[in-house]
Amino acid sequence: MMLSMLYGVGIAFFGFVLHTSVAGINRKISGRLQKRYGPKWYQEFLDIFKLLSKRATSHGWIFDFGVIMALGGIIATAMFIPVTNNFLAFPDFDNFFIFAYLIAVGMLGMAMSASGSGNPLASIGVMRALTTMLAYDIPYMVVIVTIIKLTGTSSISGLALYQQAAGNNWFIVALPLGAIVAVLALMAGLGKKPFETYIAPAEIASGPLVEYGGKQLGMLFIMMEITHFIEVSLFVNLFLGGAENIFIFLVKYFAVYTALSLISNVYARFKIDQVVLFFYKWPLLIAIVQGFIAIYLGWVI
Amino acid sequence: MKSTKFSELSQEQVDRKWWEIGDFFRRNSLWMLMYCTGCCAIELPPAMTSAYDMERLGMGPMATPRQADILLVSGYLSLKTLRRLIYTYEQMSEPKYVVGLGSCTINGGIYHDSHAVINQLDQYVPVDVYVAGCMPNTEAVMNGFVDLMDAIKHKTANGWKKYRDNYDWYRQNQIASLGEVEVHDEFHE
Amino acid sequence: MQELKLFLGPQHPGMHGNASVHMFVEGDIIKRSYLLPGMLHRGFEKGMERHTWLNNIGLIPRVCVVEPDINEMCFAQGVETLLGIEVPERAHWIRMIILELARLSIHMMAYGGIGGPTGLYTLMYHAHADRNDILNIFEKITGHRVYHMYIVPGGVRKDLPVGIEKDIHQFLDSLESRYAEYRDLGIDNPTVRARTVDTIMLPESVVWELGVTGIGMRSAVGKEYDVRKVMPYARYDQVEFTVPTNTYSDANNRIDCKLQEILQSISIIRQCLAKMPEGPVRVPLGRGQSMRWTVPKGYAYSVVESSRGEFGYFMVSNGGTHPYRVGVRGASYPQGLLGIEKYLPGTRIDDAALWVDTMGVCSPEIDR
Amino acid sequence: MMNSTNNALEVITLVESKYNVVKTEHISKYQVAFEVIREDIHSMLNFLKNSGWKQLSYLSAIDWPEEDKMELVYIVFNWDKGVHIQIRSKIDRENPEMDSILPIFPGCKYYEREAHEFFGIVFHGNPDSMKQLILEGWDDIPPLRKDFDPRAYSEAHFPQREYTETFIELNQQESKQEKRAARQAHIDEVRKGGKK
Repeated sequence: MMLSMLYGVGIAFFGFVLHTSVAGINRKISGRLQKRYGPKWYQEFLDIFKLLSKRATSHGWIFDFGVIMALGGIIATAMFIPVTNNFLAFPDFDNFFIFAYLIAVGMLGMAMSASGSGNPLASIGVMRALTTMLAYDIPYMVVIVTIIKLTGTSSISGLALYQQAAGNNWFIVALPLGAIVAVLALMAGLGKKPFETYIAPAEIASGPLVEYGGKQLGMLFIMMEITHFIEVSLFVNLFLGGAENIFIFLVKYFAVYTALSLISNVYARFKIDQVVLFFYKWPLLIAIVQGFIAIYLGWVI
Repeated sequence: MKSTKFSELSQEQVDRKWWEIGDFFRRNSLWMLMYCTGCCAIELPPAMTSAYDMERLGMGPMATPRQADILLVSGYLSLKTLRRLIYTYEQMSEPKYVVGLGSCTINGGIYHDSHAVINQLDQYVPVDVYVAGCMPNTEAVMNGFVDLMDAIKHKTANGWKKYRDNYDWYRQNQIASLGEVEVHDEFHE
Repeated sequence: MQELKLFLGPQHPGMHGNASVHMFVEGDIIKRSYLLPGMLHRGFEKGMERHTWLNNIGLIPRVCVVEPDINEMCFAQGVETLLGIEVPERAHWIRMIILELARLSIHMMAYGGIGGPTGLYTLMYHAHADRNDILNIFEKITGHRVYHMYIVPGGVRKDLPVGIEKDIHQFLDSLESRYAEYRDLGIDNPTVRARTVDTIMLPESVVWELGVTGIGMRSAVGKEYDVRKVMPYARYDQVEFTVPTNTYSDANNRIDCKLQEILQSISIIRQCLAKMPEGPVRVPLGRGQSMRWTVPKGYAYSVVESSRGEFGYFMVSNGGTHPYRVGVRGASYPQGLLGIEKYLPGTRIDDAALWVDTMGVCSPEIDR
Repeated sequence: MMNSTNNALEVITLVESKYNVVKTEHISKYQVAFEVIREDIHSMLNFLKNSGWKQLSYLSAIDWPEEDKMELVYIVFNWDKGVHIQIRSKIDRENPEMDSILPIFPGCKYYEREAHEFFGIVFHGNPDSMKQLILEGWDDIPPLRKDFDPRAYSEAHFPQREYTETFIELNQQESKQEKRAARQAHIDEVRKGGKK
């Protein structure tokens, strides 16, 4: 058990290193897209370690405790991620619903801490983050439930194995409509551009992060990198057929994240009411249609 | 268990080593506060965007003072701005650095006889690097940042320590010029 | 619901320039709002009284930071009206080239500026990259990137350098070839349209109530109310151009007008380069030592069309070596102060930064 | 729009037929100035607004300490005719008061506030005109009055940078003081428009 725990923490650390590098490379790629040289690929590491080396102001114990809770919650979530078929800490506990619930612990920690800072912009940011989550989670859940209904399992590695066993029949091909919804939800989850309302520097000055500086901000950055790692690897496992070995995982991971950040570079930000309306209009409809034709009509490619 | 090998390093030396490691990260990832206090801020967009691309040095604009490392005083400071600037400076988390752009921060520049603009910035907040010119070219601005990185490397950029140690002196100057440093809310009924 | 107070500025990424919008919000809707100006107050009008007429050349470009040439032109025109002198023909054309290049520069900056509030940073980066080319051309002509001090009373400081026409043509061609791309990335982008269409309205009645000029006015009234057309200065009556107008002024249409003006400016510069005669570029304002030049008694109000509207200098001379009083009418004064107080309430906080941006509020010229 | 010279002349005949103008100036073909008595300003602005001068371009004041007067300037603009009209009126300097033109041009609100701040003119009928707008915690006479010296204020309030070398040593020499004083006197005289 102890060994598995260490293994899990190792996965979280792997996720942190992986996502920070990929995000750094992506900053460089978007730099090139914007006609400039771009930062060093390891700039994100420098940023995080610099933040950890700074002194920080505290706004009360809720503020500090929330950050630790957020980081702890997210590391606990990342421990269950199956990276490849063999590279996972708890083989029988990678149920999708574990992620759906555990990831909320981290988010709630952050929300608690941000509200504890007392800055109205932070509260608005938290409110917007929760609203956005509510908006994209419902269509996403419909798609996931469809997949679970089709396969009869809710284990992430089980789903990945199912796709591999079916001769690489990935769900992104088998359920194209559902995959569109999942991509949109993933973009919202990662805080990519059209759905970036809860960061929105020009409106609410980075939202929940407004009062953080120094160590707390560094920890939140680590937490956000691991969150992104969880979300992208869930997508890789659910829709791209998982990975047999670490190399395939890296390729898929990089491809997904880069594609999303390229898309987000040419879009402006929605308003919060537009985000909610958007998700409850088309993606929800598409997700229900997908569920209907996949489950009742059985039209799965 | 006591390790003889490491006990040779005193606590101070260990702190120093840690500080040097921290300095490496700090100088390679300088975040500056997006606060355009004066007209030299107009040369910042070229410095930040594609033409000179500040991000390749690891620098970037930040939304709030808590997250920022550099307070960029871009040009003249009217009294009204100075109140807010001091407020902002004190919010930033240490270590923090101040860069003064333009001749207005040095001696008042073209506004040396104006009734609303202060003449010498380092009476109120400590300044680590000055960039002269009215307004300084983008190259000069970038050079100023590189100078700041060197200063951090050689441990000479310690204005924030000065501010902490001589807080009373700075406070006294602020009060002498401003009368009242606190910002009052004009529209609050 | 409880009323909450939020600040947009002075230190806020959504605010351009050093000013503060105090907003009282309920939920997401702004209920009351005020602009707190004065953080860029330098006492210009007092400072100008303390410099001689020619010394003021160094001071005036600094009134409005983003658009210094307008101030130089305005001041020069006012002095020439008071003196009653006529500027050499070539100087008029050079002035027009400088003014239109400046208009291109500020429009590029403003168009890239909508990338800030909407989060479309790619647009901002591209627009600023092109604006930097204009600044380089300015550096070749005048020796400085931002504050040129080039248009002086009596003409321009110096003739254009040899071979600059080629650089300007090259830049104009490259900008024109990218125009469609800019449209695609910016105002035709579906997400930008979602933010700008049918929001941040400026109806015609409001235009007349506040006294909004420039693009805001033209996009609401639908007539060519442009100082360059209504009372042409320099040689604007000898070039052909149209002024983009609209009768429905939402944020998108205002940005659209701005983009079309870029095309018009390009065409004006090309015509200027073609029609420009040879000759002297400057006449002295008086005899003897330039610091003792006096200007006859009188009042003059000189107007120039800036990117935000009618930009005016009210100048009074008492016959001395110094201006007696110079008053600056900032083009964004009406919408910046009264507009924010009366018409920002009712919009959402998401739109506040975009409101300030598309209305063209420029804080240095409000504070002076 | 096409015939601005005629427009300006038209305006002059139009206004002079209706109002008792102290002084008329035809500054340029796009610009006319009228000096009127203070009581006429409201009705005149009202009349001009109804005749198409719908936009208040500028409102400010000029300080004339020698005459002991304060001069108010209103500039209105007609976009169709392309003529700026300056309306000027002198008021008392010691106790400058004026009725606000808020009912005619709502856009004057902040111009009047600014005129109050920089000249100390009181505008009756403008609700917020006494509040400070641009300056904060101002403790001297209104800064745009002629008897306010910004340099003295600046030297009294803000520390100056001290340089170890004096760069104006030549001017401090004993032998040159007399000449310098004479030159300064001349400069002061010219500045006031005394002689050329």
